Amino acid sequence: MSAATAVEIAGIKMKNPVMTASGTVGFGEEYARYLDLSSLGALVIKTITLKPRAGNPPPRIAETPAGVLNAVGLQNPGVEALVREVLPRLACYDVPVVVSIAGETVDEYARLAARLDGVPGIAALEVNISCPNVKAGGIAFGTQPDMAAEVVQDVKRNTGLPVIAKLSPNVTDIRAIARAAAGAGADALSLINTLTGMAIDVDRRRPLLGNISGGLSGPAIRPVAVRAVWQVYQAVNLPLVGMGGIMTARDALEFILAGARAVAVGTANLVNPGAAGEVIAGLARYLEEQGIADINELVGAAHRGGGGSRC
Amino acid sequence: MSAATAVEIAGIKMKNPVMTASGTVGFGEEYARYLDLSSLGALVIKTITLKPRAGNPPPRIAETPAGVLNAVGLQNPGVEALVREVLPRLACYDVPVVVSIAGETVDEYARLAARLDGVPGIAALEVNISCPNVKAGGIAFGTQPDMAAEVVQDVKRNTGLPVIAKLSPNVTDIRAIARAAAGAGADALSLINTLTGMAIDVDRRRPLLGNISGGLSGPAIRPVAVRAVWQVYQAVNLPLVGMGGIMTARDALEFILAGARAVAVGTANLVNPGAAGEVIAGLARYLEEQGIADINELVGAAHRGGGGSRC
Amino acid sequence: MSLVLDCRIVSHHKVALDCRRLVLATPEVAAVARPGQFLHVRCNGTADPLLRRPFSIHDVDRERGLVTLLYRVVGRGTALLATRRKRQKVNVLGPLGRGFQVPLECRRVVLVGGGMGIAPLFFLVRELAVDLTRAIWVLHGARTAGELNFVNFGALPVHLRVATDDGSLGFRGSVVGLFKELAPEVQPDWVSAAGPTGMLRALGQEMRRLGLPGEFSLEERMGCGIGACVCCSCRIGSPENWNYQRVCADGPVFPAGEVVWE
Amino acid sequence: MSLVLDCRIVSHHKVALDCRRLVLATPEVAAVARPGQFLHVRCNGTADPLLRRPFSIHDVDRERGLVTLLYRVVGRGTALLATRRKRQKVNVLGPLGRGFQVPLECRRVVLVGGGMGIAPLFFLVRELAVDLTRAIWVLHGARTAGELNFVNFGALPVHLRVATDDGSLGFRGSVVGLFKELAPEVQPDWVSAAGPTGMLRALGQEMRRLGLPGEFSLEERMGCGIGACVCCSCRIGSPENWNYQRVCADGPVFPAGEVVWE
Ligand SMILES: Cc1cc2nc3c(=O)[nH]c(=O)nc-3n(C[C@H](O)[C@H](O)[C@H](O)COP(=O)(O)OP(=O)(O)OC[C@H]3O[C@@H](n4cnc5c(N)ncnc54)[C@H](O)[C@@H]3O)c2cc1C
Ligand SMILES: Cc1cc2nc3c(=O)[nH]c(=O)nc-3n(C[C@H](O)[C@H](O)[C@H](O)COP(=O)(O)OP(=O)(O)OC[C@H]3O[C@@H](n4cnc5c(N)ncnc54)[C@H](O)[C@@H]3O)c2cc1C
Ligand SMILES: Cc1cc2nc3c(=O)[nH]c(=O)nc-3n(C[C@H](O)[C@H](O)[C@H](O)COP(=O)(O)O)c2cc1C
Ligand SMILES: Cc1cc2nc3c(=O)[nH]c(=O)nc-3n(C[C@H](O)[C@H](O)[C@H](O)COP(=O)(O)O)c2cc1C
Ligand code: FES
Ligand code: FES
Repeated sequence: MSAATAVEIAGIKMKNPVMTASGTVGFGEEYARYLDLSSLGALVIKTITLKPRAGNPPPRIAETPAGVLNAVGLQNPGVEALVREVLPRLACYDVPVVVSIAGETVDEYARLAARLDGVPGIAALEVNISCPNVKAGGIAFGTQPDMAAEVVQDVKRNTGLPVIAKLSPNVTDIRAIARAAAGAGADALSLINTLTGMAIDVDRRRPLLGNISGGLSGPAIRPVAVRAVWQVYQAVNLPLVGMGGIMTARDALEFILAGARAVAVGTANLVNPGAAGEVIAGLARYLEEQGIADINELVGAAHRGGGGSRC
Repeated sequence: MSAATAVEIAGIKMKNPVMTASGTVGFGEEYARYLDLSSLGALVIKTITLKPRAGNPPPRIAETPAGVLNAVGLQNPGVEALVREVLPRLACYDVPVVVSIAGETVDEYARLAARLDGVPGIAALEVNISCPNVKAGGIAFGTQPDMAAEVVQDVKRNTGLPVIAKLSPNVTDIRAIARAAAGAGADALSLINTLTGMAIDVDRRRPLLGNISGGLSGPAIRPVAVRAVWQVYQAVNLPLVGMGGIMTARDALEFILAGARAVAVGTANLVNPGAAGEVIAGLARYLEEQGIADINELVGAAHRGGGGSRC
Repeated sequence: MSLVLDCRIVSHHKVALDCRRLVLATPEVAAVARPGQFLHVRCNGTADPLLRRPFSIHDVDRERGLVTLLYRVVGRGTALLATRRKRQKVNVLGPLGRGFQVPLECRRVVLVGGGMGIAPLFFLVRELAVDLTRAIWVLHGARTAGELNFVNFGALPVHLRVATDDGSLGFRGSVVGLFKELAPEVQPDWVSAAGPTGMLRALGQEMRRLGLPGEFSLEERMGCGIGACVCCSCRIGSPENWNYQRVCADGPVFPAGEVVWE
Repeated sequence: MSLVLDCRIVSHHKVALDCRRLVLATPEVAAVARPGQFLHVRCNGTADPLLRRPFSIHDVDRERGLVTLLYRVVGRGTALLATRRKRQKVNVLGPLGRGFQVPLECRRVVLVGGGMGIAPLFFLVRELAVDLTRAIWVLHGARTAGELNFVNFGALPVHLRVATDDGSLGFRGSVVGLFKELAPEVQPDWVSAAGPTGMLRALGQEMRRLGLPGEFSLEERMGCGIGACVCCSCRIGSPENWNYQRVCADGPVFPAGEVVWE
């Protein structure tokens, strides 16, 4: 069973295609009692910055139809605490750890990459160029091809680790950003980060979130995410990690069929701390039921018109 | 009650701020038995093109979490049938009729505007520059400020009617498009049209919609739509028509507080053909309960930190 | 005339594995519904699932003001509907659509139902059977015997024939195979059918071969159900010259010879 | 240790307008729960509403393995929860959070509950009352008398005082007003409180004035409930030097003197 689900992304060998989405399981440990971390394809931990960040004022989360708005504001203890305290503790789990990084300048990304280079226990870096809550000069890196390319290139220059660029859906043409990141040397692409959204508290007549706007995630955005994977799969020749509203194995299959080699479970963890484990089990069961020897056969299959017939 | 809810958009005097969203109530008549059309603020009918259009192959609709993907493909009988058959029948309702227009070239928009100029029974034109299903040279008019401006300008030149530009959310910065449309002479802005999305039929391993991708609407997109209204309210000084997932009066109030002078009910009509009427009644009730003499006081109130207090 | 109504559930039973019979109190619908029409049902009140689900009207009791639906639990909507209990309310929109129209002059009518396609045919039989001079055959196909026994034509003056894919009851094979076998003997002058696309397509070919007229009830994913959103298109006309028509408003029943399969 | 469990509903009753008492069979939670901890509850199984809802543990019956919640129907989640019936299952995650910690040396303890803030205090009283040498006052505030009568402290060795905004029962005014009135006479050495932000803030001021220690149970919108998503932040420390802590994992109960109001 496990052989059938094994995939490789940017040189990371994973038992199965199921990762956690950055920011939704913290540094993993809170989830260890609900989820066998070692059973994951990879553990992507919450985005880290050079200096500790206090994050945004509450409320930081609002519920929307089939979705969640969050404005955590990248609260994190900073890269030194990560290296000193978090990574050593994660070493006891048999799972590739992907460290997500973000900065307010290109230089900060580069310095983070350099700082983490050679640190044991890191399988890859995920470059979060898309977080809508970080106002780096007003617009996010991930919305401009040239800025996205610059960040990825400088990160690549400063690390020997595989680099996954995480794209934002808040753009006119996500393919252009994907091509830029690919051209700059990204080894894989994660898509998508959250959509920018907001909610108004009608009683208070004020924005609900302390930060006014936030990032929309959860099942509500799945159609946007599947479309992004579909488009980028046709535009670049890199392995893709698909995410956005995956709650079940069937949701994960939508992404895989659209072209994702791996998937990440995000908001679902907030609802059901065992969600990722259920997706892993469900994928294995699907392969068995359908008699598929290798999950890689399904990657992008919906483009080929393969399998099943229209009836 | 009705005085309190009256609003004016681009010179259109409306009994209340509630319009129908183009494409979701056809030409209105199918809804007449569920909804008193004369009670609407305005009736926006489905987008019309110069020539009749057959539309996309089925399936044209897919359900997604708290949302709907549609790929109707602007099926419509063409502008001549509209003028000859539809508009005369709508004349018997006491409601401003807004005609939505779309073309594949700037010239088609201009010709549509010219053809409709002087035709009785039209309160305004809504320029649909954002429909994701129409592939005009590949990208939609509404995604480029210069193209959006050109369309609006040419429509304005060819009509004496008020012109509402309907914006697409599938852009990096909706304010830039809003400014372009405003600069080109738009009298009001409608936002938002659908988000581009898709769904995969896991059983068939093929895209679910006949057209592969479609437009996402419904409650799922409300946070994105409210954010768009909030941003554009700060960027341009035009009346805004807010829409995206409005199911109830409370949802409508989110848009109004974010800056919309009017709102449109779309997907909700598919679920509940009386939805627009319920939103109208709910708004009137809210004004009464809150002792608000004029709904216009609420427009954009969430920007001013007015009303209610954080507790 | 169709309505949006909150209808009380009078009874709701499992009639076979995955199949439910739902009886709703709705005199308004019962009074006007015609065979082949459908109800557009909200399975629960939340935004997920959002859209209504269409179900054919299976039976009507005008006197008691009852309407019966027969449905199979296939996905989320029907699974949620199945949790609703007696005395709770279900919001329905209907009756909708253009139903069956068996010409008066047709005297030897064959009704072909594949799977849940049998649901609307029961109501049609009730209506047709009022005229006792007409001969009616019902051919009902299913995968296996367990999926057949929940529609009771016993009291009605029809010739019932069943087909099962696994041969566990009646004819072994598809209901179209059964139709082919019976047609020479029965000599029908009209066919009304409902069921999966594959079945209707095969039946249509056979009817064309025999020069037989008839009508098919089609299914397509729906939005509004009332003809406004044009989401439920099917191709009607001839293979060379067709246009899109709306299953919900122009159908769901269309002349068999005019259905153009994708 | 906390768990994700499908718990059977043992009983579910309306106890006042808009208020429900929900008893769940969950020996696992009952065995380990502490006063002030909460359960994170899925109100239904669909994606709308998506998130769990936090509710304080109101009472525990360790022997019978039961856990009681007391909640007010305020929005969609609680409205859906209210439709669940006896014998159905509810998915819960818990027990979660750091509960009340009344120091052993405090002998004159006042518990102040505003509105539904009374819910966790009942469980706390049960625990404190085991030590009969301790004097316990419960001050319960509500808008009106009808919102008070559903928590029965009758059998417990506490001094119960109530306040209603409309004066329909007990002290007329806020529960903080009642506290101010009673404090000189009672001379408490500890205060544990739960309720709306405005009430806790006012109570905190009064406690500071009197130099009284104590603890507050806070509420904030939650995601995960288990300390991972850092969505449920509150400010803890001093007005000049605070940091964000997590209501779900570092709280919900915090030292009264360290809560920094926004
Ligand atoms: C006119 C008409 C009459 C029908 N009558 C009956 C009946 O009497 N008994 C019965 O069991 N079923 C009937 N169906 C099919 C029934 O509507 C679907 O089985 C049901 O919508 C499935 O919903 P779900 O949420 O359980 O499935 P899901 O697969 O979760 O549904 C997802 C989406 O697909 C749509 N969908 C799924 N299957 C179909 C289908 N076959 N046709 C159209 N849309 C579909 C749903 O409406 C929904 O939008 C009828 C369909 C039509 C169009
Ligand atoms: C630790 C803790 C313990 C609680 N204990 C109780 C209790 O014992 N009894 C009781 O009646 N209520 C309690 N509450 C409040 C309860 O969680 C909310 O009333 C409930 O979540 C409202 O959900 P809704 O869907 O009905 O309301 P909606 O307003 O529709 O909820 C929308 C969103 O707002 C959040 N929300 C709404 N009100 C609150 C609130 N006061 N605090 C935090 N989030 C909120 C919801 O969780 C949801 O995400 C507690 C809250 C917390 C944080
Ligand atoms: C509470 C929360 C916090 C998040 N924090 C981060 C983060 O720190 N870095 C990041 O790259 N993405 C972050 N995300 C985005 C997710 O990783 C993911 O891209 C997005 O939520 C879509 O997936 P989902 O719908 O499965 O959640 C966060 C999402 C949520 C809900
Ligand atoms: C079935 C359907 C058809 C639509 N057709 C059109 C159209 O013809 N022209 C247009 O401008 N918008 C069209 N829209 C978009 C709506 O007008 C509206 O902008 C969008 O759906 C968001 O609002 P909602 O979430 O309330 O539906 C259509 C939407 C749906 C669901
Ligand atoms: S479902 Fe809307 S036209 Fe048929
Ligand atoms: S709710 Fe996730 S950290 Fe508290």
